[in-house]
Amino acid sequence: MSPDTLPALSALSALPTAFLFLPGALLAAVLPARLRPPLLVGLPALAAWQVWTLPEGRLMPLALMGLELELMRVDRLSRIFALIFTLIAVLGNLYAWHLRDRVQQVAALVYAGAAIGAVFAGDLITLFLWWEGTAIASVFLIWARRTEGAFHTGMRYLVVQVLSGVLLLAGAALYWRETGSLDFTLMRLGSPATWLIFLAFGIKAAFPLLHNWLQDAYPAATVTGTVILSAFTTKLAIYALARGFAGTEILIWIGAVMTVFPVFFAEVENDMRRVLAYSLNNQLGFMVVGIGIGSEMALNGTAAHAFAHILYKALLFMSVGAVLYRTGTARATELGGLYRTMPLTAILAVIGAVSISGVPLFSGFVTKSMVLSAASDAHLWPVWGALVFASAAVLSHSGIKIPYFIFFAHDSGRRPAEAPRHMLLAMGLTAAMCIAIGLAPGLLYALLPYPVEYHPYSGYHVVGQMQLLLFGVVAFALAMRFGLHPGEKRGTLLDSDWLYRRAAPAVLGAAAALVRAIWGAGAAAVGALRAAAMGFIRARSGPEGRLAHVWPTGSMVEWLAIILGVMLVVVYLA
Amino acid sequence: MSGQVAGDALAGHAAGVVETATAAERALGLADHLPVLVVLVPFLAAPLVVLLGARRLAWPITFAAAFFSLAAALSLLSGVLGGDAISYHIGGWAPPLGIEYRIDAANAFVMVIVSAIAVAILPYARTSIAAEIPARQHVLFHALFLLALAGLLGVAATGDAFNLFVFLEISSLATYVLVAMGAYRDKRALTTAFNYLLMGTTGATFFVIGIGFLYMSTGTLNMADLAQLIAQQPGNRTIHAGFAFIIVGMGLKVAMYPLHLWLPGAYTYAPSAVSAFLAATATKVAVYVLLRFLFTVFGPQYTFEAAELTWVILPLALLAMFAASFIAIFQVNFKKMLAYSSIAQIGYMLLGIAMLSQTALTGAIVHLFNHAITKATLFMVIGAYVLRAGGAFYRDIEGIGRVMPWTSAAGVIGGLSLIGVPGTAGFVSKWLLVQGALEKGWWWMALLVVASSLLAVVYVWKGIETAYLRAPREDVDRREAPLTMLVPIWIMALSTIWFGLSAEWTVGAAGTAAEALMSGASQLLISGGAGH
Amino acid sequence: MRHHLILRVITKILAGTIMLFAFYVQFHGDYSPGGGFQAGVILAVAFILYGLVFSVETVQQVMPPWLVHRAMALGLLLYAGTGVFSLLTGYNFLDYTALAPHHPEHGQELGILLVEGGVGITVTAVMLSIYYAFVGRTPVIGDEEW
Amino acid sequence: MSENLPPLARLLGLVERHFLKALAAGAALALGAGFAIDMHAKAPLESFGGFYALAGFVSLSTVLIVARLLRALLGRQEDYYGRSAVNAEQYPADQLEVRDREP
Repeated sequence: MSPDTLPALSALSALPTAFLFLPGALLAAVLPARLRPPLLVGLPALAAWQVWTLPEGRLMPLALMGLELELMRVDRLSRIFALIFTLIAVLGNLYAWHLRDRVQQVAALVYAGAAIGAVFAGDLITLFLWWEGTAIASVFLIWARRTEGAFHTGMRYLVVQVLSGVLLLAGAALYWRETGSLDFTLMRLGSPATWLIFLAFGIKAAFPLLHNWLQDAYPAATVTGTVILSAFTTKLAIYALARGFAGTEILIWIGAVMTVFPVFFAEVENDMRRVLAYSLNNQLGFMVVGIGIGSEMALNGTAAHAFAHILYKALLFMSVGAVLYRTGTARATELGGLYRTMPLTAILAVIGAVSISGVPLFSGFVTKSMVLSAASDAHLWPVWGALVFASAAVLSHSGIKIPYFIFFAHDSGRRPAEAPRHMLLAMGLTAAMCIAIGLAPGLLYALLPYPVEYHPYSGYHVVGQMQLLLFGVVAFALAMRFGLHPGEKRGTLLDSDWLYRRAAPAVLGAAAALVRAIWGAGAAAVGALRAAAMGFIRARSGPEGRLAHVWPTGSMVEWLAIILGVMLVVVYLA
Repeated sequence: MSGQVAGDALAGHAAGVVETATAAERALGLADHLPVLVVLVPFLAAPLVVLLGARRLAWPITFAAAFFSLAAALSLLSGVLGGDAISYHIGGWAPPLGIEYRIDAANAFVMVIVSAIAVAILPYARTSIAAEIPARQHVLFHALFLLALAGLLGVAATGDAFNLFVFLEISSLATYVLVAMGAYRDKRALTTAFNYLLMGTTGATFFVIGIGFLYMSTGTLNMADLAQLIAQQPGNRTIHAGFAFIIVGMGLKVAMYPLHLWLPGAYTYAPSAVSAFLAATATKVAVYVLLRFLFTVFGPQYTFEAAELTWVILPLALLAMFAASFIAIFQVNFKKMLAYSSIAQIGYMLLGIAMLSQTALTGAIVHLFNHAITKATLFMVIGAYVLRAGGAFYRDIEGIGRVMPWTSAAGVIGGLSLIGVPGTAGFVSKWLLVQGALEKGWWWMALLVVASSLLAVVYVWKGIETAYLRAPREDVDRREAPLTMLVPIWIMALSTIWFGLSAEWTVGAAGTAAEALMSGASQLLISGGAGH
Repeated sequence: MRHHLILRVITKILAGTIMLFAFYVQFHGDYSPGGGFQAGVILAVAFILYGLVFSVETVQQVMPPWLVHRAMALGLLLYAGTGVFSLLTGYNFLDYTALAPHHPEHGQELGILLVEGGVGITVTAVMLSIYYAFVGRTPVIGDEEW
Repeated sequence: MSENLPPLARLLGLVERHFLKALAAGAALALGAGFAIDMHAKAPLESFGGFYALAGFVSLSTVLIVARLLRALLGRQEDYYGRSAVNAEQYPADQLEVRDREP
């Protein structure tokens, strides 16, 4: 179906995709509750159709205050990200069909629109505007939980996200100074400008030590909000890195660290949604490594993995969310044995789990292996080793822990009802897409930025992966059998957020006290000096020290005299 | 866009000055008198209001006069945007002997700001002063408001240094009384007004002493003529002294940092409508005068190369940006916080002046405008709070965001603009200033601008936190502000967004003005010659 | 002050003389230094002296505060009105030629007369108004306590 | 299994009970296949038929051991960041539809 066949829809191609969402959000703000869910599902679907039919090129150049902006840069890289963003907006909003919370619904639309706007941004200023848009819209998905804890978490999240935007803006301004161009294309790390931009992307991509906003915020969002959150912000950063910093070597090492360290945290964490947040971080590592390698294969792998990842991570968040929705908790310690009454959710969760673990015939397998192959093609053996380790380790938390501790393991005695129908439908569609990609990878490969010549289903590949996974499970089973598994335990894990939640306030308090002391001493010294100088002047000019009163008028006249003196000296001497 | 503006400005150079009135031409239409009418109409309306003495007529006359001034100022601005200047000879006496009104992009822009703010504030003031000033004083209030307005417009319009001083005093004296009218709410307004009177008069005296020095060595008061004659006597110490006196005197009127002490009190204790009007216009006009003297009369070359003024103004500007922001953070009174924030924002304008580049100066002039509408919004919001909550202390307005959602939302917009968030007017000017700093390669300066914006985040956040995150007080009048206040507030708030999103007009006009100022004396030599 | 007979008598004599002198300065100002400002102050002095010696109430019977206020505005309007008149008749603001287009010198004379008249009225009114404002306050020492 | 469970759940129960046996069989099969086919080794060690099996086993064991250490080192009470932190609070019930399955 070409756009010409539907004149009404062909007008769409004249409108930046993001601008579909903003009036939609306005509409959602005024529509009655009953009509909002269809709008929320229909609008992204319409956008998906538009993204699919858009021609390639720079479609919407715009000159503003002497800056050359580009609202719609459509090419294969931006199209695949925009496509998955619209798809996940459809699925996420379908999952949230029951929702009657206007704030969340509007935020979800604005957030998706901003993320898509950012993906299509052809210049750094447009990118920055949408970049901040995602930050501001998404925080409402956290605040919508409407608890004090969520409020504070949201504030922390917002600060970090806005900081990222500010860095991006600063970087963009410097970049403009340096190159005279605001075009958002491949950059070379080296100048302060590019480092600032890199850091801005890094924050959103949850680089190690910049990552903790993710684990802090996602478990604090609402049931449906987390699903939406999990899709956009980090993958937007991945897109931005792929666009701006493909082939930057440092990313390989950053990515390698990213794949490894979260798995340990994920293993001990009790809150299942936080487990998934750590797992998300680990998966981002694969994409970052792919960007760092920068070969066509690696970038294809990154894009494909982002696509597949958004789907199965959303599926996992949905299933955990469904459990939370029915039981009121997502803590491993309080769950177990739910397969008895939520079998469908359990099966869908398992599909998500096997997809993320990379079991053949599921989506993770056909995409993750592209990054691994790219790494081995580049002979980056330590990195490759880290990726193999991480592939196995993913299994332990996302592949086994999530389904096992929630749906199997010991019987918690809970007998919750099955998830609502719309949730099952959303999860079912997502799971179907995971399987479809696994079965027919060619469908996804056709969308990738570069031509693909990669065949995941070779014998050795399948066997190797199965060995990795099955013996991983064996190790897990043995650990369970002999009580070596760390097991479930309630608690909080310290992570880098400790630095700003506990250490920084303490240090700042001490620093403030120090500064106060120094300032006080300095002010006293300056005051004494000034008093001495003034005393001298007063002794001459003030009849009886009348001006000694620190009466504003008096001190102002002093200042007037001082500045006049300075001015005269400067003018005469210059 | 900017390319086009620059082109227009270049065209303006060549065009020189359009003479509207010479002794030979007699038949003049109303439009030719706009340079004087823009000042004269509010000036005449003031005694008219007093003479009629009817409370009911006072407001319509005032509003009509202000509206006329706005229309006239806009029409003048559109006439001079090409880069031309309009010269009007009072009494038909040609300059330099007679008093000349000369309108170019810079002062037309300032007149538009002043009259537009007056038009926007008057509907608001009607409700606001009804609550804050006893009825018997309303006629007086309107007369004084008109005088202040006429004075400020006159300062902008005139091309004669002494005439400028006279108008400065007209507006200042009216302002002192307007501030004192806050005494019906808070007796401290009286001492404040008295302080303001003393300091303002001191500043004006310095200014007039400086003019005296200039007159002594040049024998003229016409600014164009002054510029020409000053350029001929580079080493004249009398002129140096005059320069110092004028800059310091105007520095006080501008509220340049250590000379700012009159401002916080005056803005805090004045009636809300007066605070809003003053904050948006008085210091802006003073900045204009400073610009006029630095660039037109003395010329950028004299000011910044011979006198090295950059190194006097720059530290003071930075001091203002930081010290005043810090003070603002620790205020417990919303109005006072805004007053200190104004001092900090004036620091930005001085910074733009001191950096001496086309971009930075454009930034300073745009900030003049953007800060005027931003501060007007915020002071009007505070006025609405005062009306309902009875005070402007933070403790008075706790949780008021829930009680007065519309007013508070406008306040948030104003706050964002104060910080300089993209999409608001405040961003445009700060962006230009940062741009100007980077052009000079001073990127430490760009960082300082950003850093001081972060301080603005702190004090604005404090306000937002108070208004939204605290529980509302029980004894607060739990109603939204009346529509007569809400509509002007929102017009202002939306205009901060409008001028944040479509900055072509402001940046273009300010760019022309900056161009005219930067070319300084050289351009005036042409026009001065034409005037003889 | 009721007991200060000399002052009362002298004041009655002087008041008229002062006024006469004020008018002299006012009209002589057309040709020589002086004019509205000085004349206005002098004229106001006559009233103020009268008020000092007799009482504010007495002088306010002659010059009630409302009249003073209106006079301030009236003077200003007279001044600016002259300018507006010339403006409306096709000349520049305050171009006195407009008052007598065929005899510009007469126009100048007339214009200055009108403008200085306005100034004089306003200054007189302002001075009186300041005086009223000062004496309007409650006296610290009552009249009977002298 | 006296409960009246849906058929799908009974199926899953069956899977859970026989999981270990199936796992053992699958693992043995995969290991065998690894030695039987050419592994197209690119990386060092990869040519060894049981490399991936070893890698999987060692990786998981490492994760589990390090995780235990990590908990000992970094584990804190749920209200470490305060009683009102997200970690210590219950999800607000009014936004959920907590319901048990009707027997």
